[in-house]
Amino acid sequence: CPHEALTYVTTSRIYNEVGDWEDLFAPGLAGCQGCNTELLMRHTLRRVGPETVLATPPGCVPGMGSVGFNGTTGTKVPVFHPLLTNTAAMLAGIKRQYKRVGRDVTALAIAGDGGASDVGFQSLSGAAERNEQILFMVVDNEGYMNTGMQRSSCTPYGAWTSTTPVGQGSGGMPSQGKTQDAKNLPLIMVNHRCEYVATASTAYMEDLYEKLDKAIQASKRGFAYLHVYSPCTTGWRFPTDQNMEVARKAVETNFVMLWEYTPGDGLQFTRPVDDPLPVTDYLKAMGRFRHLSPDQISHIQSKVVENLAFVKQMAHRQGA
Amino acid sequence: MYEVRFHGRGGQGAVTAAAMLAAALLEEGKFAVSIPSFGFERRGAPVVSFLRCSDREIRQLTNIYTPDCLICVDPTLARTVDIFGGLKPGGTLVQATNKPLAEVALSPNVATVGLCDAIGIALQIFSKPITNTLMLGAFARTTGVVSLDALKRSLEDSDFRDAGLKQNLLALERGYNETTVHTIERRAAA
Amino acid sequence: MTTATLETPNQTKPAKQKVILCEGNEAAALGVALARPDMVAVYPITPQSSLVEHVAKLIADGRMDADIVDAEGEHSVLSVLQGGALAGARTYTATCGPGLAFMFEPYFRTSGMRLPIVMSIVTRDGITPQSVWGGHQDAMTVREVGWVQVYCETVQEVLDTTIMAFKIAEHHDVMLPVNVCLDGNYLSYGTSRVELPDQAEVDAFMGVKDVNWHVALDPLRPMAVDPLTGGSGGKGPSTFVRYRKGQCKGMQNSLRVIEEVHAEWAQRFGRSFAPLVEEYRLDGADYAIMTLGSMTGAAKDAIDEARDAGKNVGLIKLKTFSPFPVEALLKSLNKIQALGVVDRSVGFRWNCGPMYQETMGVLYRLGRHVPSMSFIGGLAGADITVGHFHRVIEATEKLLSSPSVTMTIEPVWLNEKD
Amino acid sequence: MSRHESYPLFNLKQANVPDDLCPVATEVSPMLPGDWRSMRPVVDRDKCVKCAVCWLYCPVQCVEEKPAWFDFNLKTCKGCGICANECPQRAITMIPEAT
Repeated sequence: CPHEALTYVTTSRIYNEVGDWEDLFAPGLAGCQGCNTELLMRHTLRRVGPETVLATPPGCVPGMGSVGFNGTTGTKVPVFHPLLTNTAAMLAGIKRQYKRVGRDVTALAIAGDGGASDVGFQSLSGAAERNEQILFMVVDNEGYMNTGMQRSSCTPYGAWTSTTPVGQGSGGMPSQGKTQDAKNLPLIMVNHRCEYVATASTAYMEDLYEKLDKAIQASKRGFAYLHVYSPCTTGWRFPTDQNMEVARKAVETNFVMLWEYTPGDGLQFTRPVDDPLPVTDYLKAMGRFRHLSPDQISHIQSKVVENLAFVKQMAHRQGA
Repeated sequence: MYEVRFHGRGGQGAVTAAAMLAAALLEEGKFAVSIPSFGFERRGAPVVSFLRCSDREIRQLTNIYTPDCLICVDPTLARTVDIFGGLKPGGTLVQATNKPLAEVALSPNVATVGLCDAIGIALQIFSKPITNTLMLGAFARTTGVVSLDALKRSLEDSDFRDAGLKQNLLALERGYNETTVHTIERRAAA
Repeated sequence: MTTATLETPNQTKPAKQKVILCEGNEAAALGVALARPDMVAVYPITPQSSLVEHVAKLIADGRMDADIVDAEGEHSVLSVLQGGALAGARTYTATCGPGLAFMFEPYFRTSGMRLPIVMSIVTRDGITPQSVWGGHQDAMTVREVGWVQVYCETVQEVLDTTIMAFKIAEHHDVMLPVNVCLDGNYLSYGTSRVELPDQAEVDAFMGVKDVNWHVALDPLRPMAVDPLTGGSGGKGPSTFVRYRKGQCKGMQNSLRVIEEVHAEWAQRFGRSFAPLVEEYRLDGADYAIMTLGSMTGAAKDAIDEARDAGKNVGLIKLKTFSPFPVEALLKSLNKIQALGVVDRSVGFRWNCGPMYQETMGVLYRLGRHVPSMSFIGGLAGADITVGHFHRVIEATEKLLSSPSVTMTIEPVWLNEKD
Repeated sequence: MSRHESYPLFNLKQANVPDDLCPVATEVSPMLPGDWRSMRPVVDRDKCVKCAVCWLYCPVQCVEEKPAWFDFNLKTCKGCGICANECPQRAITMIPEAT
């Protein structure tokens, strides 16, 4: 399997470089068993390092105790709870003051998709427009998982959530999960012409690490945005040990595409999938799509094709 | 306390004129407060602003309802707006107009009138009907409440968006020199 | 606006004060510049806009060295400043009405985080009936969130108080955000003569800046800021109470600090303002009217005229509204037999003015019966004139002969028939 | 690149900061979620080639390097089983805690 061979080489390289760097989160955080977000946080902060101020708006990230509880903290660098709505603005204030006094401090956000794409979008967009020197990472688990799996604008079509439940409905119109497609936040950020925008997945760690490095550098010049797909074992309903499998399947079916954008080089795929698996391979890996009708599945498949064509077009145009 | 109400149209600088007059009064060691009216003062719409001056500190931050003097920087305004409302008996009108006194609308409370062809002069100086500094000159000539010198110094410290200081100083001076002052004789109404 | 380098008459005070003419909003901006903030964030809203325009121009002209953040809304304006303050910046902004409402979420938070941010509220009525004009409804609506709120009477007081606000906010016994409230329209656009303090003397007054000694987001001092606190188990309840009590202590401490800072200001700059409660011709008065903000000037003129007409009336003005200056107000209320309170906003729950409602609590502390009335005027840009105050004085005087009246059932609406 | 060293957390008492000002936390959480586990990873030391895949994907980062194999800090391991699922050598087995 080509994937495993790749992993073997990659892993050693990452481990040799950063394996003995300090994990800057407390050894114990209250993330769910098999939490992809916890995995992502630990790698990210290890890489970004201690000269960092970390913002974690309400969601799973502080929910698992990274900002702590009644006097104890889960993070060894300065960390805070912004509001769900103002993460980018608060970080901008912090970064600007350190810049004013001549100190090199990384302003890092690890935010959920709800706090970035919904109620926090205004401050995110404003900070991106002003090109604030921030590294803004969105952990996209496609819903408000911390508060009980409610839908967000990043929840995909057809998905069960606690506010888009499955039921028999009325008038012969059954309730079959979310009825709208997901908002494509990373593409919206591309249209802010940020210094750096990329999508990533924890199943592709070498890709993620490369993008982290580029984002850290870009955040010294302006706004850097990283959108990381983060399967949620609890909210998406799959066994805890399947997390990387689900993340991998998302990419192998083109449900999730891995690309990066800079104003100079435009948009480019970093892990193109030439021979994608059918999207059903991804959908059947979890319980939140179990109820889908054939029509819904074909809608999702057609959206995958459409999204791919759209991003390819952007890659073609901007790369040209 | 001496109270002045400015009448103009949005864009003619009635609010700025009140502030410049306040500054000139300040130059002369007096106390002055100016307050604009609050609304949607778009270009062309009728606007008012207020000025109080006194030899001692002014405490009231309110509009003016019974002015001693009206300064009307636009010749057509009196047709649409009751500019005379609340004018004190024996009051003063300083009016931009090219008409003779007999053709100027007055109220029974007007005792002194200063007339200045502000539009005509402004077109010569600015090629635009900007009349506010001209009418400050007319006010000084008509009332003597402020000196021409103090107004000049006030202008020198102002920011002008539409014209230069030199033009405004000329306008001020011509406003002062080319204003005719009339006293209305009325029999006491028994 | 216009400057004149005149010597000020009749003042014994340090030299080097320039006399200028400016509107209230410009006075606030000049005060901010003299206080040397590191960061200001701005978003325009009527009638505050000219204030932030003046700030922007002062920075553009190099007369003020601050980082200006043109944020995309008031919510982010205050959020940027929170970040700035946590990194050690002295910070400032201004807003009003709908902007303050939109800002409420971070506004609520600022006091709990003990961030000494200074924010002018160029007070505005609202939000519906839709209004762009002055009134205290916005500032009154947020009075229970733990900000110190002071109201100014004159353009000069706006300038001086804006500088003092930073010193009050940053006092170690206070560490709370401060609102300097200036009435939209009459004070924000009212142009008047002010004395501009000298920068070096303001620097000496302000002392050393240290705004994040108590909480910081700084890799050299790692800590978690605002972790989840409370709940019903373990240390939760006691921990939460500790912080809430700390906030209340800071509020109460601010009463003393406001007085101290005003006293120091008077001593250094020769201008004194009553820090908490001002009495005007109250000694020997049988009854009094009570005011807040820029309406007070006309009220004082009305009092003078009433006194000349033989009426035994005085005036009480609040400068500090939050925390409510209970002890200072008790002293003033002790001198009178009847009270009329004029509010520029509405207290919906009690059907009276909010200041009246708060004052009734203090009247109870007097231990004797003082009949009182609530007057509401000046809503949405309406004027409160000397004539209105004569009506207030007459109605309050009648309370002297109606001791059975306890409190207002229905307020008197001053502009109802204007 | 050298190893990162983080600064020690701030000490409020030493800095004379009253404990009733801003809510802050200055001690690292002592929580150890090892007792959440119902299944425990066990390494076959002969099969382990130290490829570090388990380390890469372990959400709690409880994988520790030993002289010739990788092992787990059971004080923090939550027992999710990702390591066992991802190990290319199939060197990790999840076994019930009770045994």
